[in-house]
Amino acid sequence: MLLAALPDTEALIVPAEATDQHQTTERQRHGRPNVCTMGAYAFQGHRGAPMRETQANIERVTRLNAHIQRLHLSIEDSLNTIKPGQTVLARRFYGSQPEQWQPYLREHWWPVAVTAKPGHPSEMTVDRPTYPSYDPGQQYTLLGPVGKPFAYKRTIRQVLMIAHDTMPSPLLMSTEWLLSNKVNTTLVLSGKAVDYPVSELPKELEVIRSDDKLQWPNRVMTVGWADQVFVAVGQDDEMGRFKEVLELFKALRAEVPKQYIFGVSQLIQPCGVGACQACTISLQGGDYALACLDGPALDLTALHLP
Amino acid sequence: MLLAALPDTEALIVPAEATDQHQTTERQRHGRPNVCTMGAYAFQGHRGAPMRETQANIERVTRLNAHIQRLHLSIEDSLNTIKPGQTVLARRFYGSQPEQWQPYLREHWWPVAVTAKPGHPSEMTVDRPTYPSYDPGQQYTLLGPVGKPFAYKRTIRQVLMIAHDTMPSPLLMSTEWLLSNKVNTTLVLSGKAVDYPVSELPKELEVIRSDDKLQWPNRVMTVGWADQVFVAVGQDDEMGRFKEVLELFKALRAEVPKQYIFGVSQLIQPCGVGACQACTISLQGGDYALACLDGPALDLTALHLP
Amino acid sequence: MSIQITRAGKNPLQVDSPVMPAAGTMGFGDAYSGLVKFEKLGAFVTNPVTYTPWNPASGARVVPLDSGMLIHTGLPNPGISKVMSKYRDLWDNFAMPVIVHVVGTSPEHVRKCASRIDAEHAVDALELGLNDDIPWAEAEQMVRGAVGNTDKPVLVRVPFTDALALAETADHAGAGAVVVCAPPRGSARDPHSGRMVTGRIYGPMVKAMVLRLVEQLAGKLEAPIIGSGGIHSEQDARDYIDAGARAVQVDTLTWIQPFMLERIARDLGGLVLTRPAGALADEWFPGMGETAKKARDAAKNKDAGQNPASKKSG
Amino acid sequence: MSIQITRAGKNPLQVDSPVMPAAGTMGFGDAYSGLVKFEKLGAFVTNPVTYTPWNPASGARVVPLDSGMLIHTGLPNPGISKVMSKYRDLWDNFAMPVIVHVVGTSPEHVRKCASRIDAEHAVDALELGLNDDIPWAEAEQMVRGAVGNTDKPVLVRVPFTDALALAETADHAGAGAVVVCAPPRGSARDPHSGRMVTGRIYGPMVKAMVLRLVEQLAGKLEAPIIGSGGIHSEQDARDYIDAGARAVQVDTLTWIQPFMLERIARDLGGLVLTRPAGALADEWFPGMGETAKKARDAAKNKDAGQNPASKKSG
Ligand SMILES: Cc1cc2nc3c(=O)[nH]c(=O)nc-3n(C[C@H](O)[C@H](O)[C@H](O)COP(=O)(O)OP(=O)(O)OC[C@H]3O[C@@H](n4cnc5c(N)ncnc54)[C@H](O)[C@@H]3O)c2cc1C
Ligand SMILES: Cc1cc2nc3c(=O)[nH]c(=O)nc-3n(C[C@H](O)[C@H](O)[C@H](O)COP(=O)(O)OP(=O)(O)OC[C@H]3O[C@@H](n4cnc5c(N)ncnc54)[C@H](O)[C@@H]3O)c2cc1C
Ligand SMILES: Cc1cc2nc3c(=O)[nH]c(=O)nc-3n(C[C@H](O)[C@H](O)[C@H](O)COP(=O)(O)O)c2cc1C
Ligand SMILES: Cc1cc2nc3c(=O)[nH]c(=O)nc-3n(C[C@H](O)[C@H](O)[C@H](O)COP(=O)(O)O)c2cc1C
Ligand code: FES
Ligand code: FES
Repeated sequence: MLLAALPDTEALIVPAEATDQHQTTERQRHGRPNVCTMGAYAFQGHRGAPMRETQANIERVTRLNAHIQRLHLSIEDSLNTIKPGQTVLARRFYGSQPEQWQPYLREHWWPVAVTAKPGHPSEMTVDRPTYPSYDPGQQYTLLGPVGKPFAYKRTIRQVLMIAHDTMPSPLLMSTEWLLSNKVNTTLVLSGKAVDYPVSELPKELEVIRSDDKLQWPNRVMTVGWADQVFVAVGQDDEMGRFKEVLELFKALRAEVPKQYIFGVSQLIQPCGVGACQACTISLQGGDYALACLDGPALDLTALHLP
Repeated sequence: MLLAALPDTEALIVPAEATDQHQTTERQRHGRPNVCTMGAYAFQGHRGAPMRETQANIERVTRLNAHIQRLHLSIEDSLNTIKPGQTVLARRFYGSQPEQWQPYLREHWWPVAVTAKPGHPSEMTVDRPTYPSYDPGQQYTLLGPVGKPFAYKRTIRQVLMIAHDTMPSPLLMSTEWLLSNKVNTTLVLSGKAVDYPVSELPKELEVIRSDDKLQWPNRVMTVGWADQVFVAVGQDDEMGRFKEVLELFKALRAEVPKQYIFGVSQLIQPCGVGACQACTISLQGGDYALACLDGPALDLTALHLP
Repeated sequence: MSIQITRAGKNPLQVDSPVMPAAGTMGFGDAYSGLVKFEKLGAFVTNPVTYTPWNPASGARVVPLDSGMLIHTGLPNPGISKVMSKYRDLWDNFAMPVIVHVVGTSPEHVRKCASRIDAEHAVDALELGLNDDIPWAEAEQMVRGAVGNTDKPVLVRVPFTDALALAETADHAGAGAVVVCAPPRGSARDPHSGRMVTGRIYGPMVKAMVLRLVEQLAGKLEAPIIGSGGIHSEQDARDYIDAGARAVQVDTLTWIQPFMLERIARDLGGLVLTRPAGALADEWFPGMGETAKKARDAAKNKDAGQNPASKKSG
Repeated sequence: MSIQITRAGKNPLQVDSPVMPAAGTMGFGDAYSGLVKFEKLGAFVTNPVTYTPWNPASGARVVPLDSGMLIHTGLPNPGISKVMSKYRDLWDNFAMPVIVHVVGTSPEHVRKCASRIDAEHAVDALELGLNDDIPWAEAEQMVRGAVGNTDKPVLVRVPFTDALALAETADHAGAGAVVVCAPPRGSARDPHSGRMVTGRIYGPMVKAMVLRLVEQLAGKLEAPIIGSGGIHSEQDARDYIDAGARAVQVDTLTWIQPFMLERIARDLGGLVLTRPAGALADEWFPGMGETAKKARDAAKNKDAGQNPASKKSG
C-alpha cells in the first residue's frame, strides 16, 4: 500500500503543452498533491487539461475495413489540447428525445488525430468497431481528457509500438506525434491487428506484420534498437498478455529497465475519474494504479502480473 | 365467466377476403371452435390470414407534422391480405449484429394503407410518433396480422370515425376501405388529433375538427345519421374515455344499440396472440375480451366500463 | 435419450429437450400454435390457474422499462375446471409433457387442484407457484398438500424474494423439482396515466440476478433445479445449465422473438445430450422429435405398469 | 429550511437537499470535483472503507448488461486510517455533511471504525453497509456495535436480498436511517474472456425493484428511509420520496451523466421544500446554497452546545 517506486518523472517528457502553466490539473486546483488517487501509483506528474464534459458532432463516417469504421467529429476547442495517449468517454446525446440507457456505459474512444482549425470547429477522428452503427449528424457528449499522455524519455530516438490482437488505434495518435517530432517509430501489427489498412497510417511509419505469436523477421534487432515500447493487447486477458509480452522482451534483451516498456490498458472505464475503482491494476508491492487516472500507459515492470 | 351475449355475427360483414375459404384461422386449423380465447368474448367470427412472422424494409420516411412521421415499408406478400382494423407488432431486425433489447416490447403498428403491386414487393404505410427515429434501409420483423378486421353492418351507408386525443391512424385504413366501397365516412378530429394534416386524408372524407370536449357544430345530426361509429381515444385512461364517449352518444341518441359504437383499443400488446393476458378488457357479466384476439374494435355496449 | 427433470419417484418427468416456456408466457396451448413448433419444446407449462375463477386486474397493466417491462395482469383465468375441460383434448395431442401451473392461493385450494390434476390424463405434472411474500411454514404446508394429493411430480416455482430459503423449504417438503424462480416484482409508473403499477419485472437483466441464485443453490437441493429468468439467448440458457440447473424455462423472450424459444430448445437439446460423448456443443441430437418421445412413453408405461392406455403412445 | 434525514437524537443529520451520492459511486471527494457542483448535494457519501486495507478484485470487473452493468471491484481501499488522514482536510472544506461508508466486515471492525469516526471532526455520520447474505442476528450485533461507539448518526444500508427483514432489524437496533438498499447482486459472463463474474448490478431497471421495497417498508420503521437504487431522472428520485423515503442516493447515473446528480439535487431541493406551501414542483427553494448551510451549522452549534469550533461555520 505504499506509494513506493515512483518513477523519476524528471527524466520524462509529455507531448506539447502539458507542462504549460495554464494546464492546471484537477488535483492542483484543489491545492493537493498530485499523488492523490486513493492508494494509487502515480506514473507521471501531468494530466493535461482538466476533465470537462463537452459536445461533439459526427461529421463523416468512413469504413476502413470490414471491422473498423472511422468517425470524423467536430469537437469543442477546449478539447483540442488533448494529448497523445489521452482518451474520451463518449455517450450519444439525445437532446429533447427521451434518454436511452442502452448501451449503458460510456464508450471509450481513442482519438487517432485531433486538429485545431482557426475559424472552424476543432476536429477529432476516432476508430470504432463496425458495430454499433454511427451516423453523421449524431451528437455525442464527451467526458475528457481521460488519463495521462504517454511520457517519453528526453533522449528518445526510436519507439516501438505493438498492437497484438487489438486495433492499433490506442497507439496511433502518439505515433503521429512522435513522427512529427522526428522520432523513428515502428508499429508491429499482430494477430487481429494485421488487417488494419496501412493506407490510413503515416507514410514515415515503419509497419511490421507479425504472426500470431509475435514473431517477425529481425525481431531481436527491432527490440534492441527501441528506446521505449508501447503495447496494446486483446481484451480477453489483458494482464496475461502484458505478461507474455514482458517475458518476450526479457528473453530478447539483456535487461528491461524501468520506463522502457508500457502496457496501454484498454480496461472498461465506467467513470473515468477514479471513483468507481473498476479499472484498478495491481502493482508490485501491494499498491494499485487506476487505468483512468494513472494510465492508460503503465510501466509493465511496475505491474503485479499474474 | 359465461360466454354469453355473443353478438349476432351473421349480420356483420368484414372487408374483402376475410370470409374466403383459404383464410383459415389459427383456431380453425386446430379443429377447435372460434370462440376459444380463455374466457374471452368473441366479437366477430373471422380473423383473416393466420399470424406469421415476416420481414419488412423501411423504404422512405416522411414527416407529416411535428409529431407524426410516416413509414413506407416494403412487406412480404403474405401480409398484404391484412384487413382494415388489423395491426402488426414490429421489431427492428438486427441481422448479424448483436440483438438489442431496448426498446423491449414490439411496437404496435397500425397500417394506414397496404398495396399489392404485381412484380414488386407489397407496400405498407404506417404513421408513427416522431420519436423513436426510423431510417430508410432499416429492417423490421412483423408479427401479424394481429386482431380482427372491423366488422360493418351489411346495410351500412354512413360511418362516423372519431379520434379523440390520439392520432387517427387506427381508423385510417378502414376509412379508405369504406370510401372505396362508397360508404359515406366522416372523421372527427378532437384534442391532440386536430393537428393531423388533412392533406394526407382522402379527398372524399368529410373531416370535422371538434373542440377538446367533443363539441362540434351539427353534432346531433352527425351522430343521428351514423349507422356505425368507431372511436379511438388517448391512452391515459382508455376505458374512462370510452365511457365518456358512450355516455355522450346515449345523451345524443334515442338509443345506442348493440354493434353500433365500437371502441378501437390501443392497449399495449406484449404478445399479440392471447398468451400474456395483458390486454384484457372486462365485459359486462364478468367475462373478458382480449384486445389482441377479439379487438381492436370492441362493442362499447358490451364492455364493463368504470 | 431423455433428461429426467424431477426427482426419482413414481412418475418422474422425462423430457427430450431441457427447455420449456415459463408459466404465463404461452397461454394454455393454442396461442402460439402457428409461430412456435411445440414439438421441439421439452415440456409445455400452462398459464397460471386457480381453483376458482380470477378476474383480470383493472387499470394499466404494462409499463415499458429500459430493456424490459413490468406487467400486472392479476393472473386472470376461469378456474381449473374450465381450463381442463377446454384444453384437455389439445394437450392430449401434444408430443411433450404438459405441466399445469397452479397459483399458490391457499393450502386447501392447492390440495384440490392437485387432486384434480392427479385424475387428469392429459396432464403430466403440476407446477406450484408460491406467492412473493409467503412465510416458510405456509409454503411448506402448500407443497406438502400438493405432493400428498397427486402421484404426478410437483414442481415448485419459488418467488424471487427469499428464493434461497423457499427453495430449501420446497425441497424438504418433497418438491419434484424447484423452479428458480418467478420474476422479481417491482413498481413503475404507467407513462400514459402517471399512475404507479406494481407487477412482475421481465428483461435480460433479470437473468444475471437469477443465475446467481441458481449458482448459490446448486448442489444444495435433492430435487433438480429448473432455471427461469431473463433467458434471451442460447448462451443464457446454457449458463443456467452450467450453473447446475437441469432444465430452463424461457419467459418473455417468446413474446418478443417467438422463434427463439424453438431455437433455444433445439440448441440445448443437442448440447446437453451430445456433450457427455465429447461432441461439439452445436451438434444435434439425432433422436430428437417423435422417436424419442415414443420410446419414452413406451418405457414409462412398461416401468410404471400404470396408465396402460397412455394417451401419447399411439 | 433543512431536512432531517436521521431520527431525532444527539446529532441528527440535516441536509439542504434530500439528494446524495450512493457509496462507491463518487470516490472519496476529489474524483468529480470539476464535473459536479458538490455544494448542491445534500450530503457526500464516501466510497466504502474497511478497518484494514482491502486489495482490488482480480480478473474482469465490469460486464456491460442491457441497459445496465455488473461491476465487481472487491471494494479496494487503504483502510479507514489512511482514508481519514488523506481526505480529512478536503472534507472539512465541504459545505455539506460527509458520511463515511463502512463495510460491515465484522462486528469488531465495525465498532473500531465507529470509534474512529466519532473522533473525526471532518465526518458527520457513518453509513454501515451490510453484506448480502448476512444473518439477522449478526446484522443486529453490527448495528448495535456501530451505534454504541459513536454519537454521530449511523445510517444502515441494507442489502437487496432480505431487505425488508434486515431493514426492520436495523431499525430496532437503533439505526439513525435505513438506506434501502445496496444494489442487487448477480452473475454475468465477461464478453471478452467468457468468464463468469459475480458482482453488483446497476441500471434503471433496479429502480422498479427497489422502489417496491421502499413502498413495502414505508410507515413500518421508526428511522427515516433513504431510497437508493437505479435513479436515472428527477422523476425517479421523486418517486422514492412519494413512496415514503426521506432522501435518496443516486448511484451509477453519476458515472454516465455526471451533471444529472446536480440536477436531481436542485430539483428535489426545490420540490420537497416548496411543496408544503402549495407551490409548483419545479419551483426553486431560494435559500439553497451557502446561506442555509451556515444557518444550519449555527443552529447545530447553539442547540447541541458542542463542537464549539465547528469546522464549517466560519
Ligand atoms: C438449430 C439447429 C441445429 C442443428 N444442428 C444439427 C447438427 O449439429 N447435426 C445434425 O445432424 N443435425 C442438426 N440439425 C438438423 C436436425 O437434426 C434435424 O432437423 C432433425 O434431425 C430433424 O428431425 P425433426 O423431427 O426435428 O424434424 P423437423 O421438425 O421436421 O425439422 C425440420 C425443420 O428444421 C429445419 N432445419 C433442419 N435443419 C436445419 C438446420 N441445420 N438449421 C436450421 N433449420 C434446420 C427445417 O427447415 C425444418 O423447418 C439442426 C437443426 C437446427 C434447427
Ligand atoms: C434546475 C434549476 C431550476 C431552478 N428553478 C428555479 C425556480 O423554480 N425558481 C427560482 O427562483 N429559481 C430557480 N432556479 C435558480 C436558482 O434559484 C438559483 O440558481 C439559485 O437561487 C442561486 O443560488 P446558488 O447558491 O445555487 O447559486 P449558484 O450555485 O451560483 O448557481 C448558479 C448556477 O446555476 C445556474 N442556474 C441558475 N439558474 C438556472 C436555471 N434557471 N436553469 C439552469 N441553471 C441555472 C447558473 O448557470 C449557475 O451555474 C433554478 C435553477 C436550476 C438549476
Ligand atoms: C392470495 C393470493 C395468492 C397468490 N399466489 C400467487 C402465487 O402463488 N404465484 C403467483 O405467481 N402469483 C400469485 N398471486 C398473484 C399475485 O398477487 C400477482 O397477481 C401475480 O404474481 C401476477 O402478477 P401481476 O398480477 O402483477 O401480473 C397470488 C395472489 C393472491 C391474491
Ligand atoms: C466479510 C465481508 C463482508 C462484506 N461486507 C460488505 C458490506 O457490508 N457491504 C458491502 O457493500 N460489501 C461488503 N463486502 C464486499 C462484498 O463481498 C463485495 O465485494 C461488495 O459487495 C462489492 O461488490 P463487488 O466486489 O462485486 O464489486 C464484504 C465482503 C466481505 C469479504
Ligand atoms: S474508471 Fe477508473 S476508477 Fe472508475
Ligand atoms: S397482448 Fe393480448 S394476450 Fe398478450
